[in-house]
Amino acid sequence: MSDTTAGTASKKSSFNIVQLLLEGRAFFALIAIIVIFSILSPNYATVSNFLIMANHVAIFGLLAIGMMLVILNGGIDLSVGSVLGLTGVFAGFLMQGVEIESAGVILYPPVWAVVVLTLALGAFVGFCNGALVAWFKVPAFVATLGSLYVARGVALLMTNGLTYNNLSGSADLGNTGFDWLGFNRIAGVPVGVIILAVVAIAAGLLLARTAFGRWLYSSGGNERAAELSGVPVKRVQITVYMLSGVCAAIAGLVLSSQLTSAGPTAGTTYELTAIAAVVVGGASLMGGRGTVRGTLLGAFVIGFLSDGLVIIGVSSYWQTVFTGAVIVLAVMLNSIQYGGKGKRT
Amino acid sequence: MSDTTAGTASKKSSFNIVQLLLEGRAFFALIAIIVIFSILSPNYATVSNFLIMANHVAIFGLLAIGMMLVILNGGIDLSVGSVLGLTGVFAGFLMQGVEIESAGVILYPPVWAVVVLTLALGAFVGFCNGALVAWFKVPAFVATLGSLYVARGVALLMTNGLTYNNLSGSADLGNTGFDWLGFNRIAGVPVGVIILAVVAIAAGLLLARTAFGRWLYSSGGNERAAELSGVPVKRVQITVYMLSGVCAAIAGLVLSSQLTSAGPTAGTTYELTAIAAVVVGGASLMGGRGTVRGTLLGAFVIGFLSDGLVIIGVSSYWQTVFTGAVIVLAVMLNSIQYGGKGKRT
Amino acid sequence: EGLISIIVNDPANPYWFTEGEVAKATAEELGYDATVAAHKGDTNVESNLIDAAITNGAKAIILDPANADGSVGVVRKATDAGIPVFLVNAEINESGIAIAQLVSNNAQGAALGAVAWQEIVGEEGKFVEFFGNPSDNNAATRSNGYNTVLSQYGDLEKVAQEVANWDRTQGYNKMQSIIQANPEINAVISGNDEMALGAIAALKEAGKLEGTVVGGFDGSPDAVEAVKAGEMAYTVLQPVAVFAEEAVRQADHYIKNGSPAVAEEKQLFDCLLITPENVANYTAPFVLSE
Amino acid sequence: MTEGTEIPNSTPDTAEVVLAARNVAKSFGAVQALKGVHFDVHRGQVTTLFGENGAGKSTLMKILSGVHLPTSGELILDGTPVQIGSTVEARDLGISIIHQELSLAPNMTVRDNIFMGREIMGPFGVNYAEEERQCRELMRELEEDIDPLTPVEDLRLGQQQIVEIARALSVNSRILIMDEPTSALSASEVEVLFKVIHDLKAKGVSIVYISHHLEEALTITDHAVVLRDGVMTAYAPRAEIDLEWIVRNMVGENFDLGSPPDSTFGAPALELKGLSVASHTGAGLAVDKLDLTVRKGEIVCIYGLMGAGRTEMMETVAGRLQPVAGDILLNGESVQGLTIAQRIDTGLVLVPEDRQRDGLVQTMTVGRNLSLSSIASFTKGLFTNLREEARIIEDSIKEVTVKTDGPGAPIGSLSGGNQQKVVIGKMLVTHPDVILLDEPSRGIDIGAKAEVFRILAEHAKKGMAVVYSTSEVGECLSIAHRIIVMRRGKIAAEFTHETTKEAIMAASGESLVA
Ligand SMILES: Nc1ncnc2c1ncn2[C@@H]1O[C@H](COP(=O)(O)OP(=O)(O)OP(=O)(O)O)[C@@H](O)[C@H]1O
Ligand SMILES: Nc1ncnc2c1ncn2[C@@H]1O[C@H](COP(=O)(O)OP(=O)(O)OP(=O)(O)O)[C@@H](O)[C@H]1O
Ligand SMILES: O[C@@H]1[C@H](O)[C@H](O)CO[C@H]1O
Ligand SMILES: [Mg+2]
Ligand SMILES: [Mg+2]
Repeated sequence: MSDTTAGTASKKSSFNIVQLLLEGRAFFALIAIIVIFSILSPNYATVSNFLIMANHVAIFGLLAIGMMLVILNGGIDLSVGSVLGLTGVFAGFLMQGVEIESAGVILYPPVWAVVVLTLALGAFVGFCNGALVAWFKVPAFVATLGSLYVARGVALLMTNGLTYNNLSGSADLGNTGFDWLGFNRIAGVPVGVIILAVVAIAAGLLLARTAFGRWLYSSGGNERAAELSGVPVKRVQITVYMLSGVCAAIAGLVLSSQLTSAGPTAGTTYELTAIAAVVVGGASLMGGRGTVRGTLLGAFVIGFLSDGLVIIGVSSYWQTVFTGAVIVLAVMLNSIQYGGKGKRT
Repeated sequence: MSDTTAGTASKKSSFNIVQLLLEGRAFFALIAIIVIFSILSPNYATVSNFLIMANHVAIFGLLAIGMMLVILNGGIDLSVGSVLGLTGVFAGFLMQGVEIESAGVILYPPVWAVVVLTLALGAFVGFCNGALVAWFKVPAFVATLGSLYVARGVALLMTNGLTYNNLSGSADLGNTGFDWLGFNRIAGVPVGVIILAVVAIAAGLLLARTAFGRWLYSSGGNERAAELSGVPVKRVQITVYMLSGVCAAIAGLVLSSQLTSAGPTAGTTYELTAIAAVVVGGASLMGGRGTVRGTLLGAFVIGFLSDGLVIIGVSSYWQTVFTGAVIVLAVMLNSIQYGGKGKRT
Repeated sequence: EGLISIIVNDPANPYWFTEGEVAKATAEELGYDATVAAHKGDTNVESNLIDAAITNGAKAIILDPANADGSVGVVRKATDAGIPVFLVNAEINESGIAIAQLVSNNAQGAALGAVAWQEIVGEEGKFVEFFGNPSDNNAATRSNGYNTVLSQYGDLEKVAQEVANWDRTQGYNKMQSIIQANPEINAVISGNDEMALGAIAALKEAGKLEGTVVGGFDGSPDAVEAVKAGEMAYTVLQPVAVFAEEAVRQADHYIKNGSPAVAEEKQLFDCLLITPENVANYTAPFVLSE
Repeated sequence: MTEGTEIPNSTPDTAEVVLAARNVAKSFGAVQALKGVHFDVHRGQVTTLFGENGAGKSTLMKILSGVHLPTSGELILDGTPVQIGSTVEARDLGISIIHQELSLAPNMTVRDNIFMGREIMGPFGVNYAEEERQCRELMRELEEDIDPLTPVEDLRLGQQQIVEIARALSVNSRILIMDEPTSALSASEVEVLFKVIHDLKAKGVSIVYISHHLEEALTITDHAVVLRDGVMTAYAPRAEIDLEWIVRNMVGENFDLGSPPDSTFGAPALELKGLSVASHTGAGLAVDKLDLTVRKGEIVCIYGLMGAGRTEMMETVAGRLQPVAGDILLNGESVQGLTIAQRIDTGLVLVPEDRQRDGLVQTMTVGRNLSLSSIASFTKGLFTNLREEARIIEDSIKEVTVKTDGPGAPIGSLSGGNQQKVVIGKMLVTHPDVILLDEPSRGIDIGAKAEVFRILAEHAKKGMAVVYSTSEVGECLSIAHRIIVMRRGKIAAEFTHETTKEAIMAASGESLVA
């Protein structure tokens, strides 16, 4: 017994260092990326570039946080890229004004209403995913693969393939301010980055401080046990897909605001990048393990890598190769850690 | 006891019908698709069109069979689309002749050698995937996501983004015959369809009649138990990814031969279609359950649906929507079945 | 009168969207049935679409080929099946198979754009070039055209060239990174409008749009708006509406007479320049009335 | 039905009934798990439920605790009929349950598992401090040294079971159902648990107890109920029953676990020479320079407390774990460097401890599980011979007497004992020289146990060397020729079958802890 106790004690004292080393894979990868690119280009390690890169990361980071919640719960959400596209054009559509045919008027909802409605749409798609998974027992991979296609198709149908270009609104119509999301800076920090930070903190609190967070971890770790313990696993499941949908919608809003245009093909294949970020950040695809911090790190690794490759002028083909290699490398270390643990369960 | 026995007896006698009804979801979906499109277009239900559609299905079917083997084993192979592209351009590259700089000669390998080398390349990529999964314990999703990027990047680098166009070879060089694969027909049946049939039969025999097949099912169903029962689980795992790579390479050969050209972006996102076919065909993404027959049915459902939509002239947006909806619907019924079974174990 | 199958690349790009819509409208006006399908750059999908057209017994196929090399096979397949193929917008690297290839004069358009661009930028400057999807010959043709003109000015320095695959988001992200690497940039020349619009968004965000010259290519409605707003210096209009219509009319002629309306297979349609001066004449998507 | 067993229609009432099941039936599709059962829970007493594997015990308990709804019949709580639709409703009614299968989230800490689904909320979200305090309290009560912040996956099986128990206790319910709570506990831990049960009884808590350790269970039973094939077959208060009564009512006849077969021992089949295995925590040795020789035809039983290192020893011999030192000889030849598969080929096999996790492929049929290890024997050239396989499977089903619908039945349709027979049968088909069985009797009923021992004894007579481990002293004194007691990775003592339970337990260190 005595050595067990010793083990526990030593575990406790070295907790933070171990923690850091474990998440360290992503962390060290990030440091390595920053160091290497700083050597290769004098323009990489500047505050302004970091802010720009962080702004790019924001899009993937938002998707990845939603994805991480789903993965924690033991699922996966392939539809996030499509939902990003769909919610983007939906916002664009609302900004153009909604014609009420019977009344013969065109309504221009104010920006706050556009934002709320767009988030609601994201939540709705998430709800459909969640319902398919929780109630109809469709495997998450398939349910969200279906939504990937359907949401993309609907986005294309809504716009007839075209891009909404005029998102600034106009002062007469009282719907200005949309471009603020992607364009403005608060104390020099792009709004996209701030939104990412807020969402990350909210997700972190959700996981760490609420009963819902516990439920999420427990139903991801052992769904049956959670259910028997009175965790409303189905409700948790549905909620988690809704949260992922909302995160994708936020990303959709930020991206279309950054581009001041909303096209129906935006976000194609972003789901893969989001998953990669989550996994590079140390989460397990089997569910139950993962942190917001790790996911953010993962998103930064991928984002800083791809921007760095552009800055030093590597050809786009090599960019593809490097991205793949870094994902595998980062996770390889990762798996060595969980590999041991996985055996037990 | 008596009613149990009765249950067994009736189970046995109705075995084939039950089997059919279970796989029936895909089967009925296929029938429904054929009936509906036959009503909508007089050109759909013709022998020549069926052969053409079957030839289209061949590409996805080949990928799906390899994918099914991996999924049976409890893994997933996201790299098949990229491997298709890579092996296609590799074959194209070999057909253009390989310049040996030091000797100052250009070698034109005969078509059989091109085929063998290309299959070897597919097997090699599969080996890398398998090694990452089996030895380095990288989750299959991540390992093959990495290969997805790397293989695509390499394909682009090999061709510098361009497409190899001249695959027919020339009689002087003794390397004619490549286009035979995709172009010719034997007794009126396109060679692609025949290759699919051969691969399907081989896979079926592999699963049903060889020790390897049994190992595959068992290590997919419970890896630890299989290992303790003397199944060489790591070897099985690596082999299965190699088989998937070979299937993708065959698909790459058939496709580039059909198109008489090989481009580095061929096969982009085909992995999702292949997975969809496998799942529509009744396999479980958790491993251990699935059949070649089901997978073929799944591939035919998806192929006949998309060709049907094109033939009746549905817009490409609606095609996207329908594809997603059919995948989810087919699997929904599917899950209801396994949902029940899953509970027991 | 029968069916004309129209196959375009990806209607999510307004350029191809217009191409498909104009062709369809023209075909219907001439009494044909018409379907518009999209291959999205995938030669396999393109091949399947051609098969469907053959199955449907189409009288003619209007095709925007997916790949200059990769589409040769499918064009041959349709031709062998007795269906005349009329290529629009992009070419294939083989002649004698399609009845006609109607494309914008990309070389002329590129030269037109580059000259206009140089006049605005002046004799010296640091610029970026955005390159389209490399599997589309137009990307290289335009890039060559630009470089032929611009290389005559030794003090115009190209500090970066990026592939952005005709895509706006990619243009945006890559432009942001390029600005970081080369803050002194004062001009952008782009292989198409979408990439240019992405670059403009990035420049706007960086507060650098003022004083940076951005040139586009296509004449898409969004780009024209940008020209109007003074954000884009000019765009080179590809007469896609013209040649899409013309392709259908030539197909109609061929169906009725069995011989090409125009003997020449490769037909180049000259591009026009859209600048703030003539932007008011832009009356419909991709149409500049004289 | 054995004559002489009267089927009580209503239970003779001696103590106040808190919760009663009346005519409760439950079917799962074609399977009728319960066929109209009456069952009473008495206030402040321990009601023990006995029955074979698959008799329906767990099903009845799941109905009482809101996991399943009965197909028909009713539940009466404090005299009024109730519907218990979910585990949460049951908890609200004061009923909690320790499930037979561990239901913990391995990724979470002990604390989080104990409060899973009923987190204590404070002003700033979950009140971890309070949860942790209560958790420590519970561990103190159970005399366990488990840190509340340890992830459950880092605990050994027995400790996980303690966490399950702690969780059920933490609810403070009036009715506590324990479905085989001790299957992974050591004797000392069982003793603590029984002390806790006594305290609970004193507080008026009513307890339902299920166990296949019949003797152990008898020590705390106030009322005994026997279930058989979904029907209640006997009921009696403690005073009127003994072990023999239980066994007779459970299986219809009396069983004993047999005695050592008189086989002649041959040459040494398995030899361990100075075998050392690192413990999974990385600190220290799980198996410490162990020497052991087992001869052909000999049956050796290995007894030890949980954590004594039996599992590690067996898994190392089978090739799953690598030793840090020492050698393993099979028929005089070292198996060092051979894979699991190669060891099976040369005649050395293991029946693992956890049949669900390590023994069975749940997606395959009974037949295919049985033939999994012996594919080579019916594979000629490239292809397997399905007819040959069918023959092997039929023979095996007969030999180990698996009760099944047939070789095509899903493995999950079998009762626990029959599943265990399949795992053993699978290994016997390979015709091993040495068979290791790690706790082959865990969770299976007395009938199945006797059956398993009979099979082993038969094979030993034909010259097979058998090594099995057990945590039940009673099982040491059945068929084993020799009993080895392991303690902290070493052999602490060796006995012939003529020893006593007390001697074995003393050697294991059990009496010291207790
Ligand atoms: N969810 C289920 N679906 C189908 N059959 C079930 C299910 N749960 C239990 N059964 C069946 O009901 C019967 C009774 O099972 P139960 O688990 O109650 O037995 P038990 O008495 O607890 O056995 P053990 O001693 O092995 O724990 C068995 O035949 C079992 O296979
Ligand atoms: N923390 C742990 N990490 C990995 N494996 C563990 C851990 N704790 C227990 N195990 C494994 O769980 C199983 C059961 O543990 P237990 O302590 O009962 O086994 P043991 O040490 O072999 O003792 P016994 O002599 O009772 O078999 C064994 O396979 C053991 O190796
Ligand atoms: O010519 C077209 C347009 O420039 C379009 O924007 C992209 O594809 C090219 O082929
Ligand atoms: Mg039970
Ligand atoms: Mg053990």
